[in-house]
Amino acid sequence: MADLAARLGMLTLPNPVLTASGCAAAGQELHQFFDVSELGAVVTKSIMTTPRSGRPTPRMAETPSGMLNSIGLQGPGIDSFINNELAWLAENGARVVVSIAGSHTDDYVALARRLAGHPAVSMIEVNISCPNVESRGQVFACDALASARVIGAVRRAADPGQPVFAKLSPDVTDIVHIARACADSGADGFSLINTLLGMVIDTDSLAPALGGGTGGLSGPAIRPVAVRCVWQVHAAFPHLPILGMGGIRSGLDALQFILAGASAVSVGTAVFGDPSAPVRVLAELEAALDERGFASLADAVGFAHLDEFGRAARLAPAAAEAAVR
Amino acid sequence: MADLAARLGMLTLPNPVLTASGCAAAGQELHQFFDVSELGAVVTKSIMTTPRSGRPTPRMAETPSGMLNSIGLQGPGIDSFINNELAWLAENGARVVVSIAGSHTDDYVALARRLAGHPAVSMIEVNISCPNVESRGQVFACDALASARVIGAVRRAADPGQPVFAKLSPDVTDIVHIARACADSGADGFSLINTLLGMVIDTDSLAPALGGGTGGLSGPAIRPVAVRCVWQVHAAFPHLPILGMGGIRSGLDALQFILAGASAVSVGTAVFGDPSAPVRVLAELEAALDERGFASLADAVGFAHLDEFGRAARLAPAAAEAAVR
Amino acid sequence: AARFKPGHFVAVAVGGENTSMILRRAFALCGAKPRDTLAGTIEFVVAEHGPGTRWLVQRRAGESLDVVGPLGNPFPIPSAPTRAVLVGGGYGTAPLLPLAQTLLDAGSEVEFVAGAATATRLYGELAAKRMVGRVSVTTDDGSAGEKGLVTDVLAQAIERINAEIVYACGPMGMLQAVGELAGQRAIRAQVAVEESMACGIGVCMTCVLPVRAADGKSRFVRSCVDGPVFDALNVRWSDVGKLPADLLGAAAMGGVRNG
Amino acid sequence: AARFKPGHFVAVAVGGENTSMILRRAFALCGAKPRDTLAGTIEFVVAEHGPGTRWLVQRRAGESLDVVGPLGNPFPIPSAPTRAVLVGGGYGTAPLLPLAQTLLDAGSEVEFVAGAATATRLYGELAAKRMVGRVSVTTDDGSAGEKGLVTDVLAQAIERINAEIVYACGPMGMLQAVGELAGQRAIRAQVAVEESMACGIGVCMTCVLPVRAADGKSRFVRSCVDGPVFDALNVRWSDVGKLPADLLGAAAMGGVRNG
Ligand SMILES: Cc1cc2nc3c(=O)[nH]c(=O)nc-3n(C[C@H](O)[C@H](O)[C@H](O)COP(=O)(O)OP(=O)(O)OC[C@H]3O[C@@H](n4cnc5c(N)ncnc54)[C@H](O)[C@@H]3O)c2cc1C
Ligand SMILES: Cc1cc2nc3c(=O)[nH]c(=O)nc-3n(C[C@H](O)[C@H](O)[C@H](O)COP(=O)(O)OP(=O)(O)OC[C@H]3O[C@@H](n4cnc5c(N)ncnc54)[C@H](O)[C@@H]3O)c2cc1C
Ligand SMILES: Cc1cc2nc3c(=O)[nH]c(=O)nc-3n(C[C@H](O)[C@H](O)[C@H](O)COP(=O)(O)O)c2cc1C
Ligand SMILES: Cc1cc2nc3c(=O)[nH]c(=O)nc-3n(C[C@H](O)[C@H](O)[C@H](O)COP(=O)(O)O)c2cc1C
Ligand code: FES
Ligand code: FES
Repeated sequence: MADLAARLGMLTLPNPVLTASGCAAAGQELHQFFDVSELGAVVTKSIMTTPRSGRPTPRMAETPSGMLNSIGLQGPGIDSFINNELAWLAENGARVVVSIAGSHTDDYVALARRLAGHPAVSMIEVNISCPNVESRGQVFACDALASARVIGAVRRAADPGQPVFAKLSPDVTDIVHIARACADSGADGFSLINTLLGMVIDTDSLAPALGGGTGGLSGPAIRPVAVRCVWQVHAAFPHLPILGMGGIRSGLDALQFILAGASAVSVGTAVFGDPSAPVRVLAELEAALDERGFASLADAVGFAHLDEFGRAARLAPAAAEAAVR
Repeated sequence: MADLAARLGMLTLPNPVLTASGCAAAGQELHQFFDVSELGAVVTKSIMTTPRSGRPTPRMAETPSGMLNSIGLQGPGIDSFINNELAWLAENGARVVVSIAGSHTDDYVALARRLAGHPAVSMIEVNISCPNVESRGQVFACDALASARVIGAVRRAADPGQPVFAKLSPDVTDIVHIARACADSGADGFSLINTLLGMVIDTDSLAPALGGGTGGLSGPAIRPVAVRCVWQVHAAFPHLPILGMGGIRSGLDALQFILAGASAVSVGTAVFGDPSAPVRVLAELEAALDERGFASLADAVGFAHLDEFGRAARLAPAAAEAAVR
Repeated sequence: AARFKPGHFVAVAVGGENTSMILRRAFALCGAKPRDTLAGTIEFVVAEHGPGTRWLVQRRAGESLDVVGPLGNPFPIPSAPTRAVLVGGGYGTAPLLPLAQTLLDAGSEVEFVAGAATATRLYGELAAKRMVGRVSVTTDDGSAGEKGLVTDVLAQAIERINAEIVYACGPMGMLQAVGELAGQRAIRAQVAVEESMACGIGVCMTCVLPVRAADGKSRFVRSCVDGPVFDALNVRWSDVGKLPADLLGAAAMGGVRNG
Repeated sequence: AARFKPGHFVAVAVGGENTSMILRRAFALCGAKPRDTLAGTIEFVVAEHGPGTRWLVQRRAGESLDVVGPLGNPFPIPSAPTRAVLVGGGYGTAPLLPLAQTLLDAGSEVEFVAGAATATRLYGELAAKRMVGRVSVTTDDGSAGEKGLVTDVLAQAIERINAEIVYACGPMGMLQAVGELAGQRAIRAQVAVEESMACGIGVCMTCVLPVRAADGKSRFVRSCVDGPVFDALNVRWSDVGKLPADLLGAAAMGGVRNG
């Protein structure tokens, strides 16, 4: 049985499978399918300073092996979130990664401050795939400077005990360039990837299928892009932990991300097709690691980057342990 | 029966369905499944100045509703191409769009010169998703300046009678920005989109599945990204024609691209699953246009961008015509 | 299956292994027998619409389906016997059949109205007739029953039994019309809506409707877990698919890109 | 089906409507009857490997498959009777059965060698025995026939009939070994390779192998249309999966990103 402890910077989780922001609300609804405290952590829907209505419907369109969504960050606002959702998660013994979003750098700072010192908050994931009102609505994550500014400000404002992960968008020319800007300004790690911007035209109404026009593409369709992003960022910053996501539906899908350099994974859209996907993925991943002779999850992280010698070195202990058993 | 004539700048094709570069070789193999002269045009595999071996195998990996390829532009070089492939296409009455690729701006110029005045060449598609040796291998299409330089040079060198289309990569922060640079330097239109950079890790070998490491993601999985790119570029340059592609497998898929702003479409990966996909897509598209009361393909181009009034105006003639029939 | 009440729905996986259709399809339950000596069963009606429902109607008896449910809130049943009119559009009659039975068993008086675009789209009018005695049928094209909309005959149905409540399931347009007609007569209308759903269990926020709450404020609420049955009076029908400025949190909407 | 010759393969669509598996799967034909009074038939053998083959083995008789073929170049048949050894690894024996028949019909002398990792992976050794008389069987684990590799018994087989040619189909490693062994004895080996294929019809360039041509130059050639049958002598086995510097056009390889 491989040691599944997942290290995300200063944070260590009992296992590497988490939910994905916006795909599990705040865990409550999934609790009827499995005990949310069994997960590495619950990543909550991105929360903002004030309540938000979100976008008009239709908010989703199914696409080949994927889906588009244009929810528009509907949410109750940070106060209600802390009093209700976060309280419930704490009561139920779940580890929590709180995803925060804003339209000004100040919004992010305010959110980080409100979460500081909250015992139930294991980590902060900064969703910077939001339009930056200060620069004509350009998405923070598409601009290295804006990304750095937000991440730096959040890192300074946040509880030093809470790792701050920058969640990056794949819709950029050079994700390593954005990652570097975030790393230089204090990011403790990265969440990769957010959705790809996409669109579906309804061939009956002859207009865009989504109320919002464009939407975010997620699901197995985007997995190869996500694995590539994880690979590139891990190659550039081997010592910074990555929370990998994008189309993970099985333990072997998760293993691809781990081998490419992720230290843990989020299961998002797969939950819609199978509400207990996260716990299933965890069980399948554990079995897959054992079958391949990995003594620990840590040994598998970034394994696909190693040359023959590095591989031998890492697998040896596993073989040895296997022999002992 | 809608008028299917497709206008790509100074070029008018009898219908809007073409093959996609690299997915139909030079038409010869498909000719046993259908007459290649029935297509709007055959888009040939990107050709370079000299013969190229391409990348080591494995060169492909199937992914959910898509595939990765890392062919690496294997080809015979321009001389052999003109004497054999192009000659065969001319003999068989096919209209030809020649895709050219290079690693220096000069390569592209040399290729455009060689094709100038060749009667069988209807159009030149410039594949700028290639590493630019002059700037540390950065892909031309990911840099507005490099893209502009290549497109400008090709436009000047090419036969004035041959439209020059810039084929853009979706792997950029702002595709409209790249498109503008190409438009300003003389592009007659755009081919959208090339593949997305992706990766698959083989969970048995624990290493990247492709010989080339990363590969290009194509197929239905990327269709929503492609439709979004067509939408954005058409919105920014409504008067520049777009050859749309990315996961088109049916007439309704093609219609999505037309409604988003494409004047014609390329059918690529779908050919691998169904060798006669291009002619099937053409038949399905024609039926779809008729069912929706479009008198001509031109009326449908960019239709999804119109407001109610614009829509009424464009559909009116069709309705009228329908009444007459 | 034991927990089934009329108005519940199920989410069914379609396409089988390796399908490109990653989302479940929702169907209203029209019956369920808990396991006893025999295995439990559930019943729902599928109208072919697109690839997912096409796949479902191609299944043969004996094949197994991946079903999650029962989901959502059922139709509220008055404690005392009532006089109720049930209005179904197309396959919308499916969940109303077990509802009619429940009401009749409770000694309620029931009128049943079934409508559809055309005769072939009608469902369950015979079963309803057997159960209720009389069924008023309408079709847009007059190919069965009266030519017209269910709302054309709803008024008489209400008056016939001096109804206290209307239950409805069908297309949004019909539900709105039914709601307005009931509203004019100051009687309640409980309607089951159909919004496209990604998860069906309340985690994704795709299935929302603008609904007026007790506090007078309007919010986007999830039709999968807060519905699919709503009091027609509280649904802001004309704002469905829009973003009304007075909606809670509408002010905060800059154009956040997605997610 | 009429044009079928041993060595041809077919490309079969898998997964059905709305599948996420967009590429066809390739299978060597082991028989085909042209349409006469009865409809034509084709035969191929499927070994379960991953999702696509799993889907295929789950099909029931009477279901229809979407097949393209025959594709590729068949095994070359000498004009005069020959003495030939046929070597099959796993399901690789499938195309060799009709080949054996063709050779026997032409009055050739045939030796048949069938190998596999384990007994359950063996295919067609009985059919071969009936046809040819004697079959040498090997398995890596000794669960059937001799323990070892086909190449361990190939030498004797060749000597027994003083063979002029070897035909082989199976895993790359086996084909290379067979080729070398034949080469040492200065006899030709015609082998059918298995490279993963996206299109199967020659348009995508995914299925290439480094092959030496008559002009002495080596090129990446497509195994789907220029193969799958090659003269083992011309295949640069040890360079498969590599990019040998002397390959035509290797010099031109900057690291073009993709496509
Ligand atoms: C609560 C509820 C109860 C329903 N009950 C029934 C029933 O009893 N019988 C029945 O035949 N149908 C019912 N429907 C509608 C049914 O879910 C859709 O017809 C079905 O999802 C269409 O899938 P498709 O792949 O065939 O069509 P497509 O249009 O190809 O579906 C594409 C996507 O859009 C969604 N979608 C399309 N139409 C609808 C719709 N009308 N409502 C919700 N989502 C939609 C699908 O779920 C899918 O994700 C119900 C829907 C809801 C929300
Ligand atoms: C010319 C030729 C003849 C063949 N003849 C037979 C036969 O007679 N009987 C038989 O059982 N199998 C045969 N194969 C192998 C068969 O095509 C693969 O086992 C099958 O494609 C695996 O698909 P999958 O979805 O089950 O496995 P997966 O591994 O999930 O397939 C994923 C992708 O990889 C490709 N792939 C995987 N393994 C192979 C392989 N060994 N060769 C080529 N492509 C592969 C698939 O085509 C698919 O695109 C042949 C292959 C070729 C190229
Ligand atoms: C319906 C939906 C809502 C989402 N909401 C958010 C969000 O609020 N914040 C965020 O950072 N990502 C959000 N995402 C993106 C996911 O967290 C994840 O990054 C992406 O979907 C890729 O993973 P997946 O393919 O496993 O879903 C959302 C995705 C979906 C499908
Ligand atoms: C095997 C393969 C080879 C390709 N080769 C080229 C190429 O040489 N030049 C080019 O511009 N695009 C090339 N492409 C990209 C396609 O032309 C097309 O832009 C892309 O695949 C998206 O369309 P599709 O999803 O219909 O295939 C190739 C794609 C595939 C799958
Ligand atoms: S369908 Fe996901 S919240 Fe209702
Ligand atoms: S498989 Fe496409 S060229 Fe051989």
